Amino acid sequence: MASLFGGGASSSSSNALNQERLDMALTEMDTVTDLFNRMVSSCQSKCIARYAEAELSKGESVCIDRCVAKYHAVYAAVGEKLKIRGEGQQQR
Amino acid sequence: MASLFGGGASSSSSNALNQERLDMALTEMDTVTDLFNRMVSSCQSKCIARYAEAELSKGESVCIDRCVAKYHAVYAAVGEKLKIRGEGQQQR
Amino acid sequence: MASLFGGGASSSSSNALNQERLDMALTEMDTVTDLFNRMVSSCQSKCIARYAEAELSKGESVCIDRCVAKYHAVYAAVGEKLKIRGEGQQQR
Amino acid sequence: MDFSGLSPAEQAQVTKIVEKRQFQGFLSMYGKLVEKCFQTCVNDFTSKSLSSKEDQCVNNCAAKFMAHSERVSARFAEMNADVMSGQKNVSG
Amino acid sequence: MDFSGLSPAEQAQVTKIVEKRQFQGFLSMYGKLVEKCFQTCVNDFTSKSLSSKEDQCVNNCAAKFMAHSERVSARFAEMNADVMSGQKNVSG
Amino acid sequence: MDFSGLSPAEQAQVTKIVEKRQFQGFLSMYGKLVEKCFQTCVNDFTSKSLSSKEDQCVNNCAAKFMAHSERVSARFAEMNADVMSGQKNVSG
Repeated sequence: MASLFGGGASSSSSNALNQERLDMALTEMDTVTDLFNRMVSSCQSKCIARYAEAELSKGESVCIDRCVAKYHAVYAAVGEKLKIRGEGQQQR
Repeated sequence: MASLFGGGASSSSSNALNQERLDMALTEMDTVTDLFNRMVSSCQSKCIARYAEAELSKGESVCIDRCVAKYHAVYAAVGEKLKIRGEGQQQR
Repeated sequence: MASLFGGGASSSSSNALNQERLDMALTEMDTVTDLFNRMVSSCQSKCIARYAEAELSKGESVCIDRCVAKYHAVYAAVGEKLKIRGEGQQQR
Repeated sequence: MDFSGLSPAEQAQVTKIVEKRQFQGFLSMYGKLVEKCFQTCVNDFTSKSLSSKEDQCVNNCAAKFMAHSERVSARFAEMNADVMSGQKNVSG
Repeated sequence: MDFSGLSPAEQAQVTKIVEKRQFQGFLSMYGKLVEKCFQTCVNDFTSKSLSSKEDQCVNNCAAKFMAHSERVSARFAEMNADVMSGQKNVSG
Repeated sequence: MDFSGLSPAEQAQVTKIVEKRQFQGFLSMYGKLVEKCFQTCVNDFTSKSLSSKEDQCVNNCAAKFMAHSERVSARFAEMNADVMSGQKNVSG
């Protein structure tokens, strides 16, 4: 996730900057939380067929592991695409 | 809902505690609102078949009353389960 | 959207009122954002059948234009209805 | 929620926050109602204005949506009142 | 939205808040796009890395998702401009 | 997230905010779990109390829902740790 917000502010003792850094950290936390929540919900709909038993089956467990990896890959690929797009718009 | 946050703070004149109590009350309000909103939406999908007439039919009305009762029962049962689970984790 | 919040506060130099005016502007911004987000998602489900090609087809583009117009019309019609209803409740 | 331990100034603050959330709740209900009734009633995108049939459907849908919310709200309030009085009987 | 009654200091505050919400809006769009394109394109969980077919689908899906949002945004802005100028004509 | 540049007072502030969000996250998970398990398990509205079959289903559903969330959480944490250590290897 760290790459999302770039290098961040360098060390500084100004209060204003610290507030900004705090806000940034909180926004990053919210972003990671949103990513996690959407991942949970997406992998639920992809991997969990029924809720009649209390335990995850072997197949469901394996599916979840791969689902998390693939979701992460889609997140990274889309982020890359948005980054390139954003840079293109700034050059105009 | 009151049981969710335990006994709450006892009477105190400290500002810090009051702010905390206020935050707690607001969090509780948000929780009740979220519960209500999900209940509305779930009972809509369970009880309202069509939106062609402006009034609720007799059958829909009865369904809504039972739906609210059952939703509340599920909320309480799950809360109980989470509480036991939470206590189990604290003992470890 | 401007009609939603009525005439708004008249010009005043009081800080309290300015904070209120600011809050009102932010609430309005959030409302417009929510409207836009729901419009995007609704018109997606109505107009976009597949995501296999990168570009919008001619048919999809026309559908989106009409979808936005119709969504706006529903928003206005419902707002009118809620307004009449609200006025009716205040008179009681 | 029990606000009896709060000072008058705090109660005024709480009242203001509660009113703000109620207004936000109204706006959120408005947004959901529009989305639901748009999804239910509008399926023809050969024109950009609502047909009279669609308009009628939206009117009925909005009325039914609100009747549903109000019924859930009434049952929910009864249920919470029962929970509260049950707690008082136990504790007092 | 009409911010003309605000002092320069207030306008700077508003600008900052608006920028913050725009950034949050971008992050929220990013999250929704990933979820939508993951749901649409990824259906095979026999491997933990994206196939080239899935990767291509995600690329197209992301482009189409953004094209859709931008078209809705453009029509929405036109519509709001119409509403505004209509109000001015009535009131002035 | 890197909080190493923050003063002890700032870190205490961050800790408090993080704890608050974790609690809100717990409440949000609770709300989603109830909705999901209600939707999955409760389909009969000829009575207003849960049948023993529905109650059993809710219990299993809650357990499975949490097992799923925990597995996603564990994989997600591993993945973020990998990304972090990968960045350190590149930069150091």
